[in-house]
Amino acid sequence: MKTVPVSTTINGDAAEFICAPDETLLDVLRNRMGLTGAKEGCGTGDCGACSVTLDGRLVCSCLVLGVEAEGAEIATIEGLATGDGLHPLQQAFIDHAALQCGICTPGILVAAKALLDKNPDPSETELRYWLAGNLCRCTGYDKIIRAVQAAARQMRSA
Amino acid sequence: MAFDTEPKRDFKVVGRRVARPDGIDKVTGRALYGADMSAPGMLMGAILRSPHAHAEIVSIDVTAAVALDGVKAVVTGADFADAMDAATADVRDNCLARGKVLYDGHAVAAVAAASGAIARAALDLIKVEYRVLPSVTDVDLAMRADAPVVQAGRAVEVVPVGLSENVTDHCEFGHGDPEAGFAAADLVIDRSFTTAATHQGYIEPHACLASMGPDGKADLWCTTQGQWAVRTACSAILGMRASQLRVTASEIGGGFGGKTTVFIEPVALALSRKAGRPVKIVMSRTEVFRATGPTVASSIDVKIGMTKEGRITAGTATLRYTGGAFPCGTVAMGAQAAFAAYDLAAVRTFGWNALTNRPKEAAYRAPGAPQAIYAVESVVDELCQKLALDPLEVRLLNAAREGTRSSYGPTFEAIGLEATLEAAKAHPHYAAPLAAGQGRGLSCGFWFNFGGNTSVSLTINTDGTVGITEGNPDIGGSRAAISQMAAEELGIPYEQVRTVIADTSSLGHNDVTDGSRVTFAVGLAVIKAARDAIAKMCARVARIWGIDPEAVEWVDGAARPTGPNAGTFPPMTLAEIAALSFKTGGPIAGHHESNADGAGVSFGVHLVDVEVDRETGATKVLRYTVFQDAGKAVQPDYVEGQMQGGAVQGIGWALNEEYIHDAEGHLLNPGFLDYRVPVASDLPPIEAVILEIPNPGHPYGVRGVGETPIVPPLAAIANAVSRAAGVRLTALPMSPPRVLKALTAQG
Amino acid sequence: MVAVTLWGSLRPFADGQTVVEVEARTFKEVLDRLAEAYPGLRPQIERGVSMALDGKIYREAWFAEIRPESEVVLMPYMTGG
Amino acid sequence: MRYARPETATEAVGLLANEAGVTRVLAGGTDVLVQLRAGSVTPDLIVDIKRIAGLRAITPEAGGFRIGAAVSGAELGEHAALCALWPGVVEGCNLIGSTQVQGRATMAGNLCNGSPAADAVPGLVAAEATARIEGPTGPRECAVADIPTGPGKTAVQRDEIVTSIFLPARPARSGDAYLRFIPRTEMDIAVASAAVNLTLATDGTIAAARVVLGAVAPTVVLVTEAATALIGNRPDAATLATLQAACSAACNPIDDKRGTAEFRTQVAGVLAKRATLIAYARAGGSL
Repeated sequence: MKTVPVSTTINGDAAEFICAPDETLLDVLRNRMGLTGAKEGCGTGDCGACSVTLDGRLVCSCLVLGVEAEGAEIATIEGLATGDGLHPLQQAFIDHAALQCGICTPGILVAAKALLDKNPDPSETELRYWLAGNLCRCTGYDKIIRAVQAAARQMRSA
Repeated sequence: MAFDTEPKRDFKVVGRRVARPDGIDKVTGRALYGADMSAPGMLMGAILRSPHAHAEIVSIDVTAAVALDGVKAVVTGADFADAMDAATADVRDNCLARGKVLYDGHAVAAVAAASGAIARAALDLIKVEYRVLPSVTDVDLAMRADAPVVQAGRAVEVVPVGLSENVTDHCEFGHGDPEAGFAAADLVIDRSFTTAATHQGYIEPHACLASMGPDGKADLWCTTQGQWAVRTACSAILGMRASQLRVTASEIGGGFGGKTTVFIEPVALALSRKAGRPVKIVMSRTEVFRATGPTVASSIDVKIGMTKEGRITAGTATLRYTGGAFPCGTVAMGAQAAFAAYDLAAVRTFGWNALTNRPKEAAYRAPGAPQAIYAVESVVDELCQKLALDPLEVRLLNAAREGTRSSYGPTFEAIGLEATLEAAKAHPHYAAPLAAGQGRGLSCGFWFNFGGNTSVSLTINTDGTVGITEGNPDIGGSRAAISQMAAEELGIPYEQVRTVIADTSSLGHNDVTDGSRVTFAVGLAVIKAARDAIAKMCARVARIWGIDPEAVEWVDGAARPTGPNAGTFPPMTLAEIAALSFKTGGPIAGHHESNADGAGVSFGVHLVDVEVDRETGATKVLRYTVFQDAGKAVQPDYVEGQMQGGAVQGIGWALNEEYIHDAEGHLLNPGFLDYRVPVASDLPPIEAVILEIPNPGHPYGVRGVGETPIVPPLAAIANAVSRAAGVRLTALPMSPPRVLKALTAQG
Repeated sequence: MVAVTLWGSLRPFADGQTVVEVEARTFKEVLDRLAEAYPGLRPQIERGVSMALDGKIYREAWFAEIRPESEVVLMPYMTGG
Repeated sequence: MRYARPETATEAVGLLANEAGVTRVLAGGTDVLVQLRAGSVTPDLIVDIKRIAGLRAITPEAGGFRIGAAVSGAELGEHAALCALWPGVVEGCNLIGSTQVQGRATMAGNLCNGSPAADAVPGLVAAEATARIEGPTGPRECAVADIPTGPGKTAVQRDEIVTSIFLPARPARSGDAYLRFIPRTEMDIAVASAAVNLTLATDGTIAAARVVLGAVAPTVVLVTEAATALIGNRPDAATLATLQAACSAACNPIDDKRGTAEFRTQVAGVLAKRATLIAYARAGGSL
């Protein structure tokens, strides 16, 4: 299969890659760009572990072709912390024990950030529905919800 | 090692909600899981799987696949060793079939190629000729004399002759005279139940990277609950010496028992051996559902007698489990656990395992117990309903306690069931008002908890920090708890301890992360390793001070003189001793190796409120509270997390999760779309109430926590649905079509 | 002598008894004496048995010490998840 | 497989027409990429229509809205005027998949995928929406109701693409609603669904109605008997009972892993009844 060159921006930096036309953005990120923070839990958009934002829109990177990223801005978990400082969501996940095995954590953090960017004060119900596409099998979601709420409070008061 | 009763411990580090050491790696995407590793020259592996539930493999022709450009190796079951014990041979034959395929998705052959796409294309070129055989997936049908035989000659000697050859195991437990007990009852209820096979549903698919050189030395990176178990299985299956295989456990993205065995690891090693290059295999989600272990499916009969005052006079249960296409002993644990919560004069349980054309069972959180206890707790609840008794009072009246002869034989030591029930009774949840159409359910749960083989090494670094090397993959924050216990024992701050998880060449054997064993057994070993290091440090200080080692004691992270003849010396801190270690005899370390026992059984009680939509059969969980005796909670956040997570897995099992097969044995729902694990919006907050009844078998009183919480939700929700909707469902999951059908039949 | 309680399905291999008496001071001696006295139990012992000693479950501890008054219950070897 | 990103509809149609092999049109990709992954299709050509001018726009037209075929569910949900005019249509689209899927999935894609359980389609049919289809001979208009022809099959030819969907203006005192049944609260495919579109007379009785069921037959079902039951009445208990019975009678479902035929038949009527009450309230009616 003939590969295609793609120019894009990943976490604010210009990035170029080549990929096969049927290669997903998730595979490109993980296998070509060395960004293994996005995880493949299903490959069919059912688990959310591969969540990234594409031009500011939350998507499953397993449901995006790498070639579709031409000219787009992509943000992944690797870009969430700035310099030596964790994002408030990241800190809240540690402080509130919102992860056990941690495999779903990158996707949930990316998804939660997308929500708080749009709605700084979501209700618990809004939060639970927003995150319904991010499966977590360890926590029962409770501490995840508490952590996002705590981060949202902190971000509102900052 | 017994609980430290004197002096009464005032914990400084244990019990604190510390930050986990792997937290930053896991919130930044830096942590490396099974699929995140790569190697120079790496090939990608892919596995060909059976489209049939049961078939003889007449021939496998790999010629065309081998000839495809980019294909570097093709293997089949013939590439594995022949001689090994029966249990390992079953694991081997599950990794690549021999002679017959036994379930839809059973691996048949594998390819390593320059890319995943080439490997997958090569699979299409492998020609397998099958002779399709009749199949059976239902446990009751499989036990019938005329059922298709999945494997012949696999029954152990305790199985009576004359049954279907699918019946591989039988067990019986209990004491007393149940018939006399039933005769003394005011009401006897006899019900039959079924539970569907459910999958652990870890979000990380199985993944590994194997590299074997021409000298036969190999390295394997994989996501597993136990790297030594992987080494033992793989070295036997590959015919290697264990010393030649080093297994490194990646960070693990969930396991729940499902990663206590191997599926792809021997295949990757065989491919690497043949290709002479590293080979990576990553399962797809479909492969995870089709070919890795779900739990058993079951069919259970329970009969219980009760007096009108609520005393249980006798209980019996017959459990028929299927662990899939290979012999499985899980039913013995179900049969022992079924009535564990009760103090009974007469109890008898019978267990049967039957082979079916389903994937080989893998352990799933408290294996065997949820199904059995679901059936028993449903019947206890129905007795309470019919006799108009409070279900919590009835549990208290009949609760097993210290001195009770357990349903599985031994007499209980100090256990926390009564305290847990009392906590539930006193909690506002139990008295909260319910609206019309809502119901409250209750169930007890139980798990044995295990210890097991454990090796720990603890090094005192020259700067006064401490390194711990342990061998159990950390699924839920155990590195934090281990570091806390080391810091507690040594009397130093938590932040000065770093715990890492070793590969199989760096430490003695460690059993898999299972049986709720890690915080208990590794904790016990780390405490002993710390005491070993403390003894060595005290001996060094005694030499420095010129006094007897017995005249030096360890208090708050420092050696102090003690006793009448010790003299007066200022305390020497761990850091001071460490800094002098090269001058005083060399590096200081402590270690401990043992097969730990005394884990201490665990009980939990769950309360749940549900609302049933009478027009659609949908059940909504409104409120959920978990009460559990955790022993000493080392890091309470992660204890609560186990309780919450286990409860939600149980909720999924109760309401929606199931393996669905068609008449030919094909799995119809091998994906997260139709295998429906709970999502965030399905759930209310899960409140976790920890009770700390010290385990007499651990110096800090730690008890296993992780498995018990999956046990009660099945019956708790069934009981709540029964009270909300007025219909008693006896089949799991209680999916909306089943609930609506029951409501419609009720009229 | 130590009274060892067997689980029900082992009864046919121990002359119909669920409690058998053996001369033993350790778990290993219990297993050895049982296998000698009741050869039918040998396959199960080889597959693996645990022992509850005064209520505490030992999975593989050969040298666990047993006193004559100890409560000894044989259990199948068990694993968790 | 080749990937093409045409900039005009004509170019897209040309690419499709000139490809002898298997083609797939890519909008949000939430179905196409799943099919690729499963190996159920191996296209020779993928035509990405997202860069075609106008296809990502929601444009007011004749009192209604024209929605480009590449507009995502999330974009629909963020369009206040569209949500105010056709809340039931938008809620159907917004039920497709997760937040992540909403960031990509399109109404037109949901329609062209041909699933009997498509969440967007019952609302569109209830709304009498039309699709504009670009083909080798230029654009044509087609009622959305006429597009699904069976499971996985549509009236859109292999050298055609849907470029937009038109939601018409609606009279005063109108309201629509969509409900589906799924076992969980999110992330499932509809087991049964119902869309109801109502216009009320000034006295609060129902003057016009369309009732459409999903996931209970090879294609969505327009239940005229259910509409007849509503017209001239308020949604009182007796009227709703007639509607519910008419809906259940119109079902021709299958048993599958997601639900039994019996369950679908029963629940479709319940959903139609409940959706009617929501649509009625949205139209300003009160019981």
